[in-house]
Amino acid sequence: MARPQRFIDDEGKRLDGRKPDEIRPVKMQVGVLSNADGSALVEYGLTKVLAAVYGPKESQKSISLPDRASLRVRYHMAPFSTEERKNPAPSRREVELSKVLRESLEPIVITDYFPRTSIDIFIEVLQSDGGTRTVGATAASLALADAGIPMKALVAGVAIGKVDNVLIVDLNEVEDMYGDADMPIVAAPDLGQITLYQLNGVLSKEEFHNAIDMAMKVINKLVDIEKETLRNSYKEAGEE
Amino acid sequence: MARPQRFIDDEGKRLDGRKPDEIRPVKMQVGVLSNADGSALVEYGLTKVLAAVYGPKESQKSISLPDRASLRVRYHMAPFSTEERKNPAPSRREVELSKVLRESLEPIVITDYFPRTSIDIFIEVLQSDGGTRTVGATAASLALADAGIPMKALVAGVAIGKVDNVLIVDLNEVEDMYGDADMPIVAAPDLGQITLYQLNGVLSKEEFHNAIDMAMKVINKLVDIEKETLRNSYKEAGEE
Amino acid sequence: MARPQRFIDDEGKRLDGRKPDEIRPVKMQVGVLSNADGSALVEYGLTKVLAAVYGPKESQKSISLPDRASLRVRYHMAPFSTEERKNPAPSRREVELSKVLRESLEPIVITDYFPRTSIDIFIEVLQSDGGTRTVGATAASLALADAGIPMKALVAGVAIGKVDNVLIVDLNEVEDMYGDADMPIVAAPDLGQITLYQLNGVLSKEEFHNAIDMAMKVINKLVDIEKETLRNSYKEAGEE
Amino acid sequence: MSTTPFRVQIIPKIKKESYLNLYRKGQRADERDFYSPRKISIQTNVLEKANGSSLVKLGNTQVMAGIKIEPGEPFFDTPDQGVLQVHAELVPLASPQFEPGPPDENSIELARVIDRSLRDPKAVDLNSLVIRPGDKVWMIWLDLYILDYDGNLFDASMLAAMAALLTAKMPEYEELETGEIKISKNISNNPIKINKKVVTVTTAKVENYILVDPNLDEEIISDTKSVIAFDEQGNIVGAQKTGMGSLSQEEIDNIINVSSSAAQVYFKLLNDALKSEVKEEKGDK
Amino acid sequence: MSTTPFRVQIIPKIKKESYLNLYRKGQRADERDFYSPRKISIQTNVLEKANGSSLVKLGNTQVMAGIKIEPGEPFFDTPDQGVLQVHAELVPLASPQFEPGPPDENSIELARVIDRSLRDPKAVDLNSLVIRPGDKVWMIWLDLYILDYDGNLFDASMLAAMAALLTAKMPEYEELETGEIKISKNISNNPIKINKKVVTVTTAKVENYILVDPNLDEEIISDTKSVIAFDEQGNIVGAQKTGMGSLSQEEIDNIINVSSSAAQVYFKLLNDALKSEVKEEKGDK
Amino acid sequence: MSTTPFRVQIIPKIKKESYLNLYRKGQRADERDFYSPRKISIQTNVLEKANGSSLVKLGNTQVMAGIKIEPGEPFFDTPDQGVLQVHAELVPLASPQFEPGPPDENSIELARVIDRSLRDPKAVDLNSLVIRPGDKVWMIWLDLYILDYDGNLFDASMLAAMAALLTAKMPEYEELETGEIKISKNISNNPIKINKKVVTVTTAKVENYILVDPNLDEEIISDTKSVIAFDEQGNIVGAQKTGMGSLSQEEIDNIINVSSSAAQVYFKLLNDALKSEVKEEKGDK
Repeated sequence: MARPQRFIDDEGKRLDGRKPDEIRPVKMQVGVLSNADGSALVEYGLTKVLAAVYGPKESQKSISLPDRASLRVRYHMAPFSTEERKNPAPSRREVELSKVLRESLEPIVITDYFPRTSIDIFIEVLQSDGGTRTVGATAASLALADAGIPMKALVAGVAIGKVDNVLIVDLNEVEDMYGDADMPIVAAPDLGQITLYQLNGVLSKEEFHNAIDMAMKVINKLVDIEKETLRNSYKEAGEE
Repeated sequence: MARPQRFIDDEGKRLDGRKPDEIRPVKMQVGVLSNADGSALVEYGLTKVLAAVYGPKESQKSISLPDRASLRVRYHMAPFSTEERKNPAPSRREVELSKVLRESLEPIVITDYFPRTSIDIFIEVLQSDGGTRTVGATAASLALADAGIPMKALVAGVAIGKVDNVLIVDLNEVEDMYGDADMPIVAAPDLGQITLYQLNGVLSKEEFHNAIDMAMKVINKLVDIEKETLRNSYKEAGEE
Repeated sequence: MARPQRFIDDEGKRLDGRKPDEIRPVKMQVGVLSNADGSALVEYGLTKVLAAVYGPKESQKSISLPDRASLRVRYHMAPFSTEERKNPAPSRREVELSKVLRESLEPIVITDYFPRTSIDIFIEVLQSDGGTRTVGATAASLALADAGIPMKALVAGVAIGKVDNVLIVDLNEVEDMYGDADMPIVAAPDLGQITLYQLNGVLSKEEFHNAIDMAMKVINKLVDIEKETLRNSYKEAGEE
Repeated sequence: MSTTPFRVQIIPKIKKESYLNLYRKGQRADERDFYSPRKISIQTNVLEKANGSSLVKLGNTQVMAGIKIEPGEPFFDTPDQGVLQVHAELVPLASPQFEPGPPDENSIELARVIDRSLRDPKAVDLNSLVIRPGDKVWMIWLDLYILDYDGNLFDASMLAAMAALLTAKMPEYEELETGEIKISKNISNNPIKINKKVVTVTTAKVENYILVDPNLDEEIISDTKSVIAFDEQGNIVGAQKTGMGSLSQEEIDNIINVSSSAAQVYFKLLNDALKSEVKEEKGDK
Repeated sequence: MSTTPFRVQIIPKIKKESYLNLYRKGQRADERDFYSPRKISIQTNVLEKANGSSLVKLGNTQVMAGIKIEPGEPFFDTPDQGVLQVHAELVPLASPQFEPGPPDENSIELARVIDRSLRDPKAVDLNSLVIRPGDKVWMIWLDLYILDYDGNLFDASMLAAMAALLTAKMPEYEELETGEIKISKNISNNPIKINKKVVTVTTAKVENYILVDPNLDEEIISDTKSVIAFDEQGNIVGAQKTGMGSLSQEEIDNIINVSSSAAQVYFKLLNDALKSEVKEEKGDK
Repeated sequence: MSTTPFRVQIIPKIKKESYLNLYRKGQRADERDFYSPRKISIQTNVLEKANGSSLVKLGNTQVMAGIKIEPGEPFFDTPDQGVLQVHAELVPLASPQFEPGPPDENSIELARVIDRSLRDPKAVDLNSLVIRPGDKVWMIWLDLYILDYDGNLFDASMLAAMAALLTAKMPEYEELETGEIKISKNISNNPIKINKKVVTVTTAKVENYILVDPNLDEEIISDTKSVIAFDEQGNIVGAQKTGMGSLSQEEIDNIINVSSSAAQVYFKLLNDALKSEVKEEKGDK
């Protein structure tokens, strides 16, 4: 993948024709797996992430918490999901992302209902075209809801970037790789709370503030799609 | 090792002078180790495999079975056993062969006599010249008997191959490497049961049937040698 | 680092100006860390080793001993401590040195006061210029004392070498690398006991005997410095 | 170290008995006859960026196959052949029994049986994958990703493998002055050269019954399983007994015959899927 | 697999309550105000044989940084750049919570946040580290060694990293006829070319209070932490929420402002330490 | 992390007391005197396909040594020397105490002591193992395989190592046009060039008694062990205290003298075995 000359053309359109604040086509599906207690497949453009939830189930002693459920989160990339075939052993990047994703989900799961249990959340990136951790957060949120885990609110994620001095939402891989900043954000709009933010790149304080503003608007929409998806799945279940 | 032009000469003899249905010189010895509860050294030609059995002994909790003993089997090649020095860490091949060998021994061990215990079977290839897994099954069978583990029957193993369109028994390394098929078989003739079969290579249905027939005849003889070996070892013990 | 032509000049001085039986400048400090129950930083010349002690604390079951405390010792080199950057994963050398250092400390710790507990001793080489294991033993001895662990005696360590047919004490890295022998020794002079000795290289029986003699003299002095260091630390603590 | 697996009472004895009662009447719990596989769906090109991909559903078992093709070095003893690497992951989202971690004996056995069943009959034309003999060849990474586990991973994985191989596209490349191979376009119009198609047929033996395509419940109550690989000419191109029990010679003969017929069903579905190459559900329940 | 950490009752609830009582009065347990870091000492060149080194004490937290510079190969996609490798070890002598073993998620996160905060603003001039383009470049190994753990590893580590980088010396080398790069002298007088200085500021959120440079007790009772990296111009060059809780937009705005001020304190101490380059204690309790 | 081993009451205290009673009378439980090794058998060329091999029985302790010789690259700092790699495996069939897995501290210590005792006195002429200086040399892989464990692995392993080295045969090779080294015949008639023979002598200290070649029971009740390596001229070419206890200077002097004599017994048996090179039992019970 070569660096493009410009990221935004004279009409203010991005390389794939989107406007700066426009997200890629979003698809969400729940209940896609039979064994998992909850599951979801979420796509933003070509980025496809599958999430599954098992639990709550009795914890192994070594991780059992007396006053709450413990979350176990694994973010993992399929070997065929990346530009070059990825070794299936967890990379340092996957270890870090598993941690920040766990920490982005802890605030929304009502864990004190289930002391001494654990809830396993598996996030598998099937195809990567930028934004895998934020798509993963959205998929995990849906899979938790699909599993019937009590939650304070839904979260969704999106990355904000900066190219040609313009803030843009939902970076694809080229924008991520060659842009000036990549700021993944996960939030629960119904709580007004941000549960994950990271910044790779350089932003002024003002840009930083505006980036979060931009993200919150998109995340609002994404959570609405999540709700719609869940409503439809209940409907289907009811119709069966 | 280069590929030979022909595997069978005009007189129907193989490269090492054997007839198609002839096994290599076989040696069997039991009680060769002092610490193990049972042990055996078995050679088919240059292939030499040592097996040792420990147990039954109380299981670690994580593998304890309430109604039977669990078998733990390790097939392992000594670093000096192979053409090129082998890294001692278990290879994917050794992991698979440990599994299929365990599954070839489960049917003959009367495991329900010893619930919540484990029986460890260690199979060490000292020199490899083809057929190590089948020699390993024979050695394990003898070591189990030497350890006094109650068994329904003895098993023995042999590989059937196909070279120059002829089925042959007990492949050596050249026949294994350059032949058209390698079909290791382990069986308990006294039960009429086959406990391991695999096929690498291509056979017609008829050849497949005939290969098993061939194997059963050889395995019958091998189990007879096992019995003779055990009888002699009891005699020695009695004479001491 | 190239091999020097001579290790000892016409005046009997070594490359760094020392006499054969002269140790490098020694620095010892205790209580350098706040979390550890005891700690010490010891330098012989440019070799710097930090040791910390935690415990006695209740043992994990798997290593719990019914009649004594178990020692857990880790000798580890910081990645920046060596000529070439060292991979932080423990090398075979570090595994062996952890063992011989543990065995050099077992005889001085009164472990039967604390059955079913473990005492952890961490030895971190911050800079290596020869003799790291012996400096490590000295640092561990001080850290144990600083932690208030009951001890029969203090130990200290020094390496004896042979260059240009002369026995020398406290090898630096060049003398270690290109000398004819390296004999690390750890001893408790107050008990008249040697708790670690190893020899890499070739010595006659007489040289071997003399090397231990030489080491014992130096170790005597080192243990005196240890005692002085501990006295000063108690004084400081008293003055506070 | 291979250890007897722990799986007590996942299916209680009473359930096994009720299954056997059905078998005695010639029925299975999901209303199939003994020799029919479950409903099968084969989708290809499910991933836009991989060189090849497929998603196979065999009942509730789901396997995704993904193919990446990269320049690499040939093995020392086969300088004139490309390299095929088959790996399988029992991803923990597929089953409460799967744990994260390096491949265990089950995923290794699965990958190695698929690998051998492709390699021994020369299903993939490795000779066509040479860029510069002895120096640069194409490496085909075939990764099997188990997404949902309801028994019979072998057949689902082999169908997924073949579907992905048969629809995969080679990369386009240029040779740099330094001799380096640079991929100029990830996906061209050129397919991988496939010599023959292969399917495996898995049968479970439960007491004296032989069942094609066992689901998870049937696997758990079974005495042992056999995996037989076939080419379209009906040759046996691989075989593996898997599981703890044993078989008589007659049972093996029977398994070969039963499996040989079932292989034709798989080949038909595979060929149909390739013809349409559209994503739609196939097979009968 | 990332798992909710176990740390129950290390600080009992009653202690948290007493801390909160202090915060309500605008005080902290160690008598700092909310936005002041602890006493800081920055020593450089603490190791004679490494290319660069430093020892930073931030209260009772101690971090040693060591730099080794070696010839190596560039990454395929950046043939004209040297390589910076940042690693962090939570050495078990630093805390009863740290266990020997490969890096866990905490040390990996620490190293990666430091790495990105140096890499993204191009703090180190990687272009100056090329020996032969596309073939041989300098590799800078920056190892962060946590020796004593009393909270806020990020800020202490970043100060240690910068102090070591700013005082490190390149090796001298010769090219052998074979093309091999041989280091003729480990340490020359040439510094590493640094484009800009960076510090991180860590804040803890405890209920509605924001505390700069939390110590271990404060970290344990905190809801979440934020690590914000700044350059001397006040740009944000990296950020990371770390820990289980969440933050409102307003809280993040506040954190940015508070952190931006605290960054100036760190920069002053860092610059002072470099000016003197002598080993002495700095900062105020 | 090295941890105090767990081995409580394998030999009860009463047994130790009865052993000590024997020692007080100048006797050992197996009727040896204090300074005699157990019955020894040294077989060579026990494997037809390895470059060298041996099987040593020292009482019930059995060690197999196997040597493979392969072309490889020299170490950067010794371009004119071949490479000797010594590894030891405590194979689980040898003892209920040995577990499968990567080498533990005991097997690493064993291999490293054998390695140093060969390396430091230059027992193997590494300079004779160069194919093309700085580029291709012979690598000698010496693998020690512990098959039955009844104490004193060091002496048995060193005897096995020497017997295998002294009877090993180099491969024959050709240089391909590409510069590649191809082995044309695994085993030639050329031996490895050995500069000197080395044996180790292990002694156990039990209270104030020094026992040569301790068996497992004696090792368990011993306070500590010493391993001293000798060449045939009586020089000390390696030494290692191993085990938890300590020794006085006088005890060490005594151990050196006792071990030096026992070394002659080992050398004689080793030389006899090489002369005959037939497989027969040697030594006295």
